[in-house]
Amino acid sequence: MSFISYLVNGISLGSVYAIIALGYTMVYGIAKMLNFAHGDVIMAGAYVVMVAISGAGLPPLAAVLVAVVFCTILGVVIESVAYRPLLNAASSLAVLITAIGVSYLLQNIALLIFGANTKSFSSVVPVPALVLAGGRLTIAGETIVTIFSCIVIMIGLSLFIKKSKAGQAMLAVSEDKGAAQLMGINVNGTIALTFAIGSALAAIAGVLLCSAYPSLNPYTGAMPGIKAFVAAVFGGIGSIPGALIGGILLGIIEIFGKAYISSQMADAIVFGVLIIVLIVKPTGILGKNIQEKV
Amino acid sequence: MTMKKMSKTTKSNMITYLMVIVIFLVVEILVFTGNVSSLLQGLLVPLCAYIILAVSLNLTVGILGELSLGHAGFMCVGAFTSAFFSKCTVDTITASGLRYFLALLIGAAAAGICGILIGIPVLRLKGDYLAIVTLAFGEIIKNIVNILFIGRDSNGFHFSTKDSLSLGLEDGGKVIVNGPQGITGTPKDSTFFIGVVLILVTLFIVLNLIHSRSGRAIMAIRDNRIAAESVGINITKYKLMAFSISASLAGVAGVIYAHNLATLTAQPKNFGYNMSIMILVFVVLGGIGNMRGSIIAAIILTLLPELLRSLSDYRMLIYAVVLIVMMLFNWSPKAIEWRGKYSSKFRRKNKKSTKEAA
Amino acid sequence: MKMKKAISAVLAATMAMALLAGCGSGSGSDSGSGSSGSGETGGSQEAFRIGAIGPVTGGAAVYGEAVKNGAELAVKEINEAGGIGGKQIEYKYEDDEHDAEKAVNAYNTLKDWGMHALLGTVTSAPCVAVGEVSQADNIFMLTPSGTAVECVQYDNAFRVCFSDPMQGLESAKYIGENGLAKKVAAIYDSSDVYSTGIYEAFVKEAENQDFEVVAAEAFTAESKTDFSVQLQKAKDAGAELVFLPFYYTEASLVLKQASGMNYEPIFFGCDGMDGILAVEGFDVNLANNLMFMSPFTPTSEDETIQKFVTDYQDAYGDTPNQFAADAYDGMYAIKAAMEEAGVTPDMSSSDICDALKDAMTKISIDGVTAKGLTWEADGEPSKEPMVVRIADGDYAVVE
Amino acid sequence: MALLEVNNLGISFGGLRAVNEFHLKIEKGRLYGLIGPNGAGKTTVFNLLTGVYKPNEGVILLDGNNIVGRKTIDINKEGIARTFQNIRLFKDLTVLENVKVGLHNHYKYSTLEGIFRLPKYFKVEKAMDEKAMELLAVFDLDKEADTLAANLPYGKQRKLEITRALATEPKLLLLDEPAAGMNPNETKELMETIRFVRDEFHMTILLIEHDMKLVSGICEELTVLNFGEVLSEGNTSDVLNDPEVIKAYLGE
Repeated sequence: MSFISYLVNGISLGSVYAIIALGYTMVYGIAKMLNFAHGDVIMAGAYVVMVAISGAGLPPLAAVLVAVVFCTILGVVIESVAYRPLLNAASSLAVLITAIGVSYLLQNIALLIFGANTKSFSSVVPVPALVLAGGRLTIAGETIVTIFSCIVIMIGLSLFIKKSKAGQAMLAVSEDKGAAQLMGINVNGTIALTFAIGSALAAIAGVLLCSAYPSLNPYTGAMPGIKAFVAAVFGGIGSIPGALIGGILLGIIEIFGKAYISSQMADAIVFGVLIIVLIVKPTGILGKNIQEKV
Repeated sequence: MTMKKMSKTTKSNMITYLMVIVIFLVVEILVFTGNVSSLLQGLLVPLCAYIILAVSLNLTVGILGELSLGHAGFMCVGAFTSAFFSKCTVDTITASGLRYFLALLIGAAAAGICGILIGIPVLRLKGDYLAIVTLAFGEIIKNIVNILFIGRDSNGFHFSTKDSLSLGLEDGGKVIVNGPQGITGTPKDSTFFIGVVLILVTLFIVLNLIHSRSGRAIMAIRDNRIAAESVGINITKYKLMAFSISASLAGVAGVIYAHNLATLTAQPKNFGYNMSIMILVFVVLGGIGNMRGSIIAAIILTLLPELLRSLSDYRMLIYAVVLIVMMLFNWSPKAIEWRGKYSSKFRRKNKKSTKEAA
Repeated sequence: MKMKKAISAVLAATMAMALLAGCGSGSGSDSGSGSSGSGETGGSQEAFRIGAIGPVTGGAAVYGEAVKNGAELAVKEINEAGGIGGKQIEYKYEDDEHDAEKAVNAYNTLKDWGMHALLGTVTSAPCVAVGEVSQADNIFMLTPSGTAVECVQYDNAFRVCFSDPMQGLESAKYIGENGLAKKVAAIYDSSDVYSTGIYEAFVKEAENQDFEVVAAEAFTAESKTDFSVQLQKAKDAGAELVFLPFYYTEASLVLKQASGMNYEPIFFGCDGMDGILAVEGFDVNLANNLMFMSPFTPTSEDETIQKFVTDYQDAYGDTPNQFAADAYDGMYAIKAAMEEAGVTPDMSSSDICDALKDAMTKISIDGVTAKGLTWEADGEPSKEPMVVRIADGDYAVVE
Repeated sequence: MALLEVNNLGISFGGLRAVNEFHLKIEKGRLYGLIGPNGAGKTTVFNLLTGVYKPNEGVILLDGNNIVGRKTIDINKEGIARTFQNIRLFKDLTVLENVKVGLHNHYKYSTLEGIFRLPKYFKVEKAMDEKAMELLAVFDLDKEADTLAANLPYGKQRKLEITRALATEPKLLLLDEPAAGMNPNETKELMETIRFVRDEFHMTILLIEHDMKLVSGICEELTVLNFGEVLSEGNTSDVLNDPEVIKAYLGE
């Protein structure tokens, strides 16, 4: 019984990683940059929801909508002010470092506005917990909603990229920026759109993260952000289904590692498995193997 | 032609050495005349460690061309092994200079060996995948150090990964490495002078390596791996060489760091990915592959938050803004173009004076 | 090449500015420190300079913030009541980001400022590092909340809070003597000094008590959102009581997750648990069944405490937690000791330190964390731990 | 004995047969051409010869030694050097340094000798500089020795790549479309250079080229590759007059 319970908990934790990883992988796939500030956009989204509910008295769904709008704007602003000038910089590391700067900036703005105190985030998920096996197994409503949203978002994104014109443009930009430009695709616009979508996803991820683990402070986004980054790489960064698989596997490994090997070594186990996977399959589980053309 | 070339790189290297020495002398004079605050004096030794970290990471990032996010992990290895050694031998080796020298060798060797062990599997990965694996290794090292308990009594050393009780020490036994509490009471052997000497040694190793046969091979791999292979360069050997030298120099920085503070703990702040990223910031801001730039960037970015202390609540905010602005200024193609225009105008105006100066 | 040069030039200019600024602040300070390095203060000062250090940015900022405010409140009151022996207090708080190295930087900043005595640091590892340098400088330090044993290893250092082993020991004793449970599980943060310190002492004392530790599970700073495994193991082992020696930030998540899995043991925490009810938006019903050892409860009917709580709320909008209370008492202890020793601001901080070392063992204060609080020469406070139980969403002292 | 003898060489990518039953025999000192329509598998043959790809079957004998399965760097040490279709220089190194990387396996001192600047470092570096400058002078690149490779004009980049390959002291030099992107004058100059290299360094050269003027001008023997298989081989004039070859080039 406890095995199944661990499995459920692993999936539940993993689904949160997965939904964050979706945003990571999306931005990476198109803009080819590791957006280290993604976790902090999540934190910002969660604060907006909290303020909208407890401050402005909005109903939860409206609050989530406000957060999505806010984060979308935030994402686009960050992209145009901090990242776009470095799009063609001599080294791709420049934009990585700038993203770190943005991450610090968001954390410290939140620290100034909301203070260091951890706030408890009241769940906005109205779905009740699923109780199975006579009460011995409970699946939280948040888990159900998170997994459901993950799958919906994943399918939605895949369809968007496959079917829509903007999605095709994204694909083109991700393959070859220069060629896309020659084809008359607005590269800057496409990248901005990618950030907008990625940040909107971050807002949703923030809400779900804080609903599942109801504690919010200016640093809430940092560690899940890194873990989700790991999950995205794990699944094959750039691959949308990969983010889902990577996230959930990471969650399960973390929980099983804690349960069956050592709770002290949980981090070492998670990262150890990551290393082994990457050594065996250097581009992650669903990553495309690209042979360099000679 | 060749001779001129030689002297050009030699000249550039000399400027770098000279810069370090001049900064050292200026600071020493200021300290001697009592013009340096205790804050700044306290910062001198950590600053040396950060400079060494930045220069050594630049070897991996700028010369080898691989992104590493686990540099703090090697620093951690160097710090803990050397602090362990010093703590154990503080009573037996009383000459602090000798003890420190041995600690340096041990820290550098341990970190270097770790670099080789980690490098063998990971250096076949590329780009961001390599970055994430180095990040993972850094975190693993930190995690392991946090659950490591080592004690010593008359029966010798005891190890545990659970807690200090399970070491089963007899009365009078001493816990040396105490899990998350780390190592307390490492002798405070690091001084600014030693730090500067070690910076010079680091520069000596890195700069001479770059301008040697092996360094050329490393840079050839960076510029074009396939072409390097086609002219018979052993990719694995030189990648590993650069990576492990970089790691062992990070270990040296760890030794300096560990012997400057009374407590050595492996927190996310000092040995986690945060620190690795911090060092990377030095490297990128100072110019990838530019050792002098790394030194200057490390100095500025270490001093900046401390000098902003008077702004209290706003200081980290301002630090973040300054970081973003400096990055945009230094790296954005538009900013570079603008600067180019401006500086050429400036140069034309001062043509005469520049000539005289030259 | 041109670009690199330009970058170097820009950087060099910034550096030059930075260095100048650094030197300027050094020479501008009226403390005359620097070359002597002993932190001697100038001759004609009218006020005592008391510094404090703790994190106000970074993950541990919440504790530093509380100490900052608690001490500030005390300073305000003392100054309004005429200061220390007629001299006002100047108070300055520096951030250490919960990092040993930054803490030493903060300490040096305060030393440059001409600090007479230090209230700090807030967290353990930085406290040990600062203890080392303050001992070398012979500057008096009183940590409000540095619980590690080594925090007060030198004779110039004292603390307001209980030490880690003391808390672990008292907790185990209390659980055993009151027969709260036969099977006990412990969850602790294996990457944290405070948590591990208490946990170890707890397990050691448990051997002497009439209960069994059936599960001991750890978590780390990198994975402190999900506690389902640790709770599941405790549940599977049949633990009737779960010992939680860590801070309320994580504890609130533990309680939420335990309720999610219908596990309702007694939860028993330490002083870090205090403040859990003040977490904004926290469902207080989750905390029924929570007990913890704390020197301080904001709901106590004691007059001093009530006044402190009201004033604190008026000034900062939050309910004070034990960090604020420790800092508040700490500031009063420094005042009492200074008055006992009869020091004056024109004395050097080293002389003040020598006088205070002695005076600390002679004073007794009625503070918000204890009545008749006294100190031993080893730096430890002597006070009775109090056990608080949360019932109906409020704190209640268990007699 | 032929310097290079290849028999029954084949490789598939996925289901696609890229090279099939390829064979080749080059005598020492010859100037040999490998031609064929785009996508015929010429570069794949080069990649098989240099160990970038491992063949599914076949034998490659260099001076009688089978080099199939050896690593690229070992094959280089055995004596095969190459240039690339899309130029692959060490962009951020100078022209001189590019050639010195080519000299890597022939002028040795240890890393420690390099770091500590022991006498051997100075001695070997000096010899390397002299040798590299000598090579550069052959290709008229000595004046640009201190230029970054990335800043060279296109034609000189091609030449530098050849110089670098020669610096590894190969027995067999593979040139992958050396005249690509060159104007007629540059091509003419290149032809002279290639011939000069063969005569001066007693080099055996195998080259891939589309420029028929160059091929007919300098190659003594040819192999024509079409859809991964040998279509025709032999003396240049014979091959170029082969109706099969003309058909393959001009289409039906």
